[in-house]
Amino acid sequence: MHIVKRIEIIANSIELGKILDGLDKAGVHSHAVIRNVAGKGLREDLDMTMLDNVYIIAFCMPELLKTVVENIRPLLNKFGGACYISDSMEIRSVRCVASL
Amino acid sequence: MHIVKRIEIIANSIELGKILDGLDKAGVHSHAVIRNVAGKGLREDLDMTMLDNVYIIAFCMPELLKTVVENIRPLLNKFGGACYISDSMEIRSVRCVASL
Amino acid sequence: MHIVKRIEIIANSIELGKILDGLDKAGVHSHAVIRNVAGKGLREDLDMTMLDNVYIIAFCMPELLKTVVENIRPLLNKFGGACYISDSMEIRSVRCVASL
Amino acid sequence: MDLNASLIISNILNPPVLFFFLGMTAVFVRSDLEIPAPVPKLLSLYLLFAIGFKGGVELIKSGITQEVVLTLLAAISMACIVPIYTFFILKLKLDNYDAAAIAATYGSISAVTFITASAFLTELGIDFDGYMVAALALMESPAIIVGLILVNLFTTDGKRDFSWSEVLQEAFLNSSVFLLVGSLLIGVLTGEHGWQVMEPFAQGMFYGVLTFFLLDMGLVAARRIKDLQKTGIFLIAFAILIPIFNAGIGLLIARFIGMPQGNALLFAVLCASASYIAVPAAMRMTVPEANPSLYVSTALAVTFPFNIIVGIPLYLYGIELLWR
Amino acid sequence: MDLNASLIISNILNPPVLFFFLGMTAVFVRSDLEIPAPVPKLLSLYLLFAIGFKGGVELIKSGITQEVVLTLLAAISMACIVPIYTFFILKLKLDNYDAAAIAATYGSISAVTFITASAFLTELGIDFDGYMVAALALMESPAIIVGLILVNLFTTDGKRDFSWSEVLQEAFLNSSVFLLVGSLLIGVLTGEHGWQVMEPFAQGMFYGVLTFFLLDMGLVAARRIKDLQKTGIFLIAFAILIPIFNAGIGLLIARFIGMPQGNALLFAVLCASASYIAVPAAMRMTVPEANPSLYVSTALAVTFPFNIIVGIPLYLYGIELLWR
Amino acid sequence: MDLNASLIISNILNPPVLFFFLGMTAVFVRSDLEIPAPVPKLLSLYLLFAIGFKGGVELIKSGITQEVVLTLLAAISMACIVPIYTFFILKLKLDNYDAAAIAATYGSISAVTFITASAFLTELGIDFDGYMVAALALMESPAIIVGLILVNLFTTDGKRDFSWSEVLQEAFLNSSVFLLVGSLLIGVLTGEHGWQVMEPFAQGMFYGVLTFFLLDMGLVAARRIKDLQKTGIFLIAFAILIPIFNAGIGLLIARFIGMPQGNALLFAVLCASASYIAVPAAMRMTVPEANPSLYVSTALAVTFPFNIIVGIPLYLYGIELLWR
Ligand SMILES: Nc1ncnc2c1ncn2[C@@H]1O[C@H](COP(=O)(O)O)[C@@H](O)[C@H]1O
Ligand SMILES: Nc1ncnc2c1ncn2[C@@H]1O[C@H](COP(=O)(O)O)[C@@H](O)[C@H]1O
Ligand SMILES: Nc1ncnc2c1ncn2[C@@H]1O[C@H](COP(=O)(O)O)[C@@H](O)[C@H]1O
Ligand code: NA
Ligand code: NA
Ligand code: NA
Repeated sequence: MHIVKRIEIIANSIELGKILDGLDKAGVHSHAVIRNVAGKGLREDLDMTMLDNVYIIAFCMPELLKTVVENIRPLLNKFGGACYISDSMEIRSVRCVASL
Repeated sequence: MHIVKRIEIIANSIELGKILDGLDKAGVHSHAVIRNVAGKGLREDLDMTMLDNVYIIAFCMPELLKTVVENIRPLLNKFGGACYISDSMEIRSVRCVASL
Repeated sequence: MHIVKRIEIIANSIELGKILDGLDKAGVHSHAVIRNVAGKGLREDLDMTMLDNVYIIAFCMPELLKTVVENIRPLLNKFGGACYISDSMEIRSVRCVASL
Repeated sequence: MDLNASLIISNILNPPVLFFFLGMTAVFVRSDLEIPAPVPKLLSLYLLFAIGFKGGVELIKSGITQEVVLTLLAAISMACIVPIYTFFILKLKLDNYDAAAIAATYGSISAVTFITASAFLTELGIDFDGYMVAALALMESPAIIVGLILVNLFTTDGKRDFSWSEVLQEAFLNSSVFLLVGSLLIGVLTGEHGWQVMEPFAQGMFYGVLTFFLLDMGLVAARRIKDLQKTGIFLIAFAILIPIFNAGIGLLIARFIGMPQGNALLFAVLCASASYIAVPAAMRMTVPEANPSLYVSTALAVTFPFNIIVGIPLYLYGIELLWR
Repeated sequence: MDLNASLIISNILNPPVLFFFLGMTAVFVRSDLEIPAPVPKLLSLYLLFAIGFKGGVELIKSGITQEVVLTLLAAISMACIVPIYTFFILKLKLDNYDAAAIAATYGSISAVTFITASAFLTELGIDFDGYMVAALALMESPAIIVGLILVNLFTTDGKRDFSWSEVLQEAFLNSSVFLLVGSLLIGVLTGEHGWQVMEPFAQGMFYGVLTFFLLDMGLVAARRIKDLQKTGIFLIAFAILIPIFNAGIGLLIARFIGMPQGNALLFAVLCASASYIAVPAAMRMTVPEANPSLYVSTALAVTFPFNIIVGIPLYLYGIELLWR
Repeated sequence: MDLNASLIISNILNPPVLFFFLGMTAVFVRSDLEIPAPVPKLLSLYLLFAIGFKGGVELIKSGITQEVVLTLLAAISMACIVPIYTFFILKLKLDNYDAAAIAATYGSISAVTFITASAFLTELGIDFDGYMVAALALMESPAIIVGLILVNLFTTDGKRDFSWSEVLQEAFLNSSVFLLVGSLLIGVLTGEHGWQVMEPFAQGMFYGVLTFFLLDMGLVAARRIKDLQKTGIFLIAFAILIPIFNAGIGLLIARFIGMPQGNALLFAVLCASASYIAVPAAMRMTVPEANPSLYVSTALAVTFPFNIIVGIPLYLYGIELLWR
């Protein structure tokens, strides 16, 4: 077990590609994406039946955080969207069928 | 960056409207909703193929928390459902296309 | 309100049944499952249009954590997948229609 | 009984029923087959739309005759009476809360059972009238109200002050009833003309969608079967015998008011079937003391398969005896 | 006006329009009816595919005549001119940002309105040509560009240095335009032969899918109606009058270049309709100063229902007067 | 070769193949077109159901003749032999784990390629038999077992003690095989009678659903293409040449046992195609040492498009030469 940061991003699905590129460039190569997320933000929103949000979760090393934020923040300014950071712990697992 | 509370609610989709109203009245105007969530709770559950759960995430100022809990708790008593609170940090973003 | 641990597991949907069994055996009887999660992990992945990931969330008593990790870790080794632990607080709710 | 067996076999050898078995088999052999959410919801919306719309088109063709009025009255009566006598049967073994919730479940109906029966009739070439869909719609909600009245009469916990307006809303405006009635009305308004353009969609797809939906129902029902261990033998017997009993009463009423055979079968199926969606949702809200696993599992894992596989042909056999 | 009223009624008594009402009603009576995501997206992909493919097949049959070229030129012209004069009308009451964004919205088109109009024509037995789909595709994007040029001309905030390549990408390669144009081209390439194998899917399902989609649009539009309080009476009047005005101009042009009646109706509907998907997405990106609730709510909760219910038959009535 | 080129063109000008291109194009021009999950899964369930059910109906019509038995034996043999010789070819450049996993992938089949070939035959008016679906089902799983045996024979890491029961479960009860075989059996049980009611759904929609599914496959395959940089030229050449080689052997066997031309094409396509769903899932579980990006990318981004676009008409050309 060791400490990681959880990055949660909620954004319009049109931005998805760019956000994932941004994470990748910042050194965060793993992520999970949940689609078809409905939502309501600070700004009056487009209709979410048509243009749905995505919820992106990525766990990363704490030291990558600064670069991530620098890469993601300008993207969120465009269509709106929100980014949150919290603490978590990773259960390291080494793939090994034999141990099953 | 500043500190916010993450509110996570898992509840039956029939309750969704009332929960969002409850959040709104407590001053939490932004949220994200993931639908089609399967689950199993403490109580024996209805079949989730038919009556699916929703997973609601809302990040809010710490000072709103008390009102939120007061508004949400009675709703969860009805159909069942669960509510969890944790700490998080918000990456403030001001929308501004020019900075792209 | 009392303290619980949030367990987040992202794994291939083929593993879902076994992971839920593992949680159950460790004493975690409640969970929520989000399907159709796309993702990219450390390993080169199968195409996620075909074999999608699931995102499992379970909140449990801190004392159950050790057993959970022992039960889940070997499963994740098989198809890949990730498990993260963080802190949260539960809003206890006792079901009671009369109080509505 | 010979005829009966051949009816059962001809029912079982229908694609929808066989795919229901296939779904159950998938669970038993632990295949990873599944119909991903929200597809089952979409299929059920389609089925409600198709059956409602077609019913409306046919209702406007036949008009509102005395026969129609009598049938609908019979439907409402059964929806109110079934939960009452079922409640007293159940009280023999269960507490008031569980008895009332299960009684409401069996007083209401299962639209999918109705739809499967109508597909069975279509295949056998037996006619039935569009207004039976109106009967279906009318029988879904009353049992919820009756169930609640029973709880209020037979329990004395005073503080049960839920809002009736909310309950009525859930009972009469839940999405199934709303879509069914709405489609029926639109069918009435657009008539034959509207039917022509919708036919390839509302009729051509119908059988196939039903087949896929029953595949999913097979998966769902089979997953519920392990819950039956907890329900006990009394409830399992109840879940098989009460549909036969209710169908029998339904058939006698149908014979009495002179329904044609096709309508009589659908009416019997409505009486025999139990709700596993609308009523459980309402009961969970209003009678939280009752144990959902009792009413959902019996309705879904026993009564539904029983009706689909044995019940429908059995009731048709009953009709052949009674209408002779 | 007699004919007009009867046209409106025959339009309203169509299943798609009635299901649109049913969707709105569901929201007003607070039923929990909903079409689960991502089904509406799937339905809209299907509709774009079906209309594009059929248009392509018919385009290759008719060939590219002078009539076709004239129609497409008229389409592009209207897509460029409408946002300009609309902008100046809107500037009377709104700031430059909001005016430009709304102008772009009304300069573009709503594919669903077009599709509903084409279903209406099919039902009345009035012919229209496949190349009208090409007009639809051509009219979606130019207004975005015109809107941005207007913002750049009339505001002086210097730092608006967004990337034009990204804007053009959003305008011409968004999924609606891409699928529509792609299906059209494939229709052209495969012609009658491809149509035969696709017909049961692309034609048979069409009406039914449109009906389901409009049910969802009814739900969506009704949820938007409460936003109208914030938009004010000026914008609501605008959202009803400008479509009539635009349709009128469209009809005059259509008459002038000698379009057949069916095509003229579709052209008028294209001029009258407003975009609530592609343009809002582009505007939110490029003119973030504008308030999305203004342009989305008027287009979706006023103009769209107005066109679907009153507009389409009204414009057809106009054609009957003008083409006499 | 003239005929061959015209066959390729007539194949390419089919809507399904063109929509496959459209999907690839969408990725290359960076359009945001996508088929939202879980729609592709639903489409593939439908295709498996439709092909299985139709195959069963036709199997019961033709009966189990010597021809059927010979064909199925040929199918099983090829499914066992292909991975063996493919393994030794691959060992020239790759380690034992990767070689075995890729060999298993190419020993198994791609149902979508088969379905596309059957649509191509239908369009050309060339008959084929329903029992070819049984061959499809039989060829999916053996390669998984053969691949594992190869790993066990050629690697000596002792501790590979995975559970065979789980492997067999994955191999023979995964959802594709289960639904295909189940639908086939139900087709056999319900026969012509069941077919009549299902036809508008199982046949009428077939071509359209295939088209939509191939649109999605185009999106998926194109996204995989960038992975090919890592696979290297050896594997890319392998992914094109081995299908041709396997199809050639398949055709010789087909000629030898006297299959009719339609069946021979389907058999060749089964031999030539590679699995990108079932086998990769099983290999990832049992041979985790192998690199999934090698076997998924070659099968999905090279062999699948090659077969869909060039392979199918090429093998048909081969048949025209051999069957002369
Ligand atoms: N505080 C929040 N909590 C949860 N979701 C949020 C929050 N703020 C924004 N979102 C989500 O992010 C999307 C875009 O937000 P916005 O940019 O504020 O319009 C919204 O539709 C919400 O789904
Ligand atoms: N401890 C938990 N962890 C994750 N999800 C939960 C938990 N408790 C309840 N849920 C979710 O909330 C729904 C309703 O819970 P319940 O009221 O306990 O029946 C369940 O179906 C679960 O999806
Ligand atoms: N650090 C991470 N953050 C978010 N999701 C992850 C992370 N690592 C793995 N995943 C998810 O877990 C799945 C399997 O991961 P892996 O075993 O690394 O291939 C991936 O497809 C991702 O969706
Ligand atoms: Na009943
Ligand atoms: Na317009
Ligand atoms: Na093969």
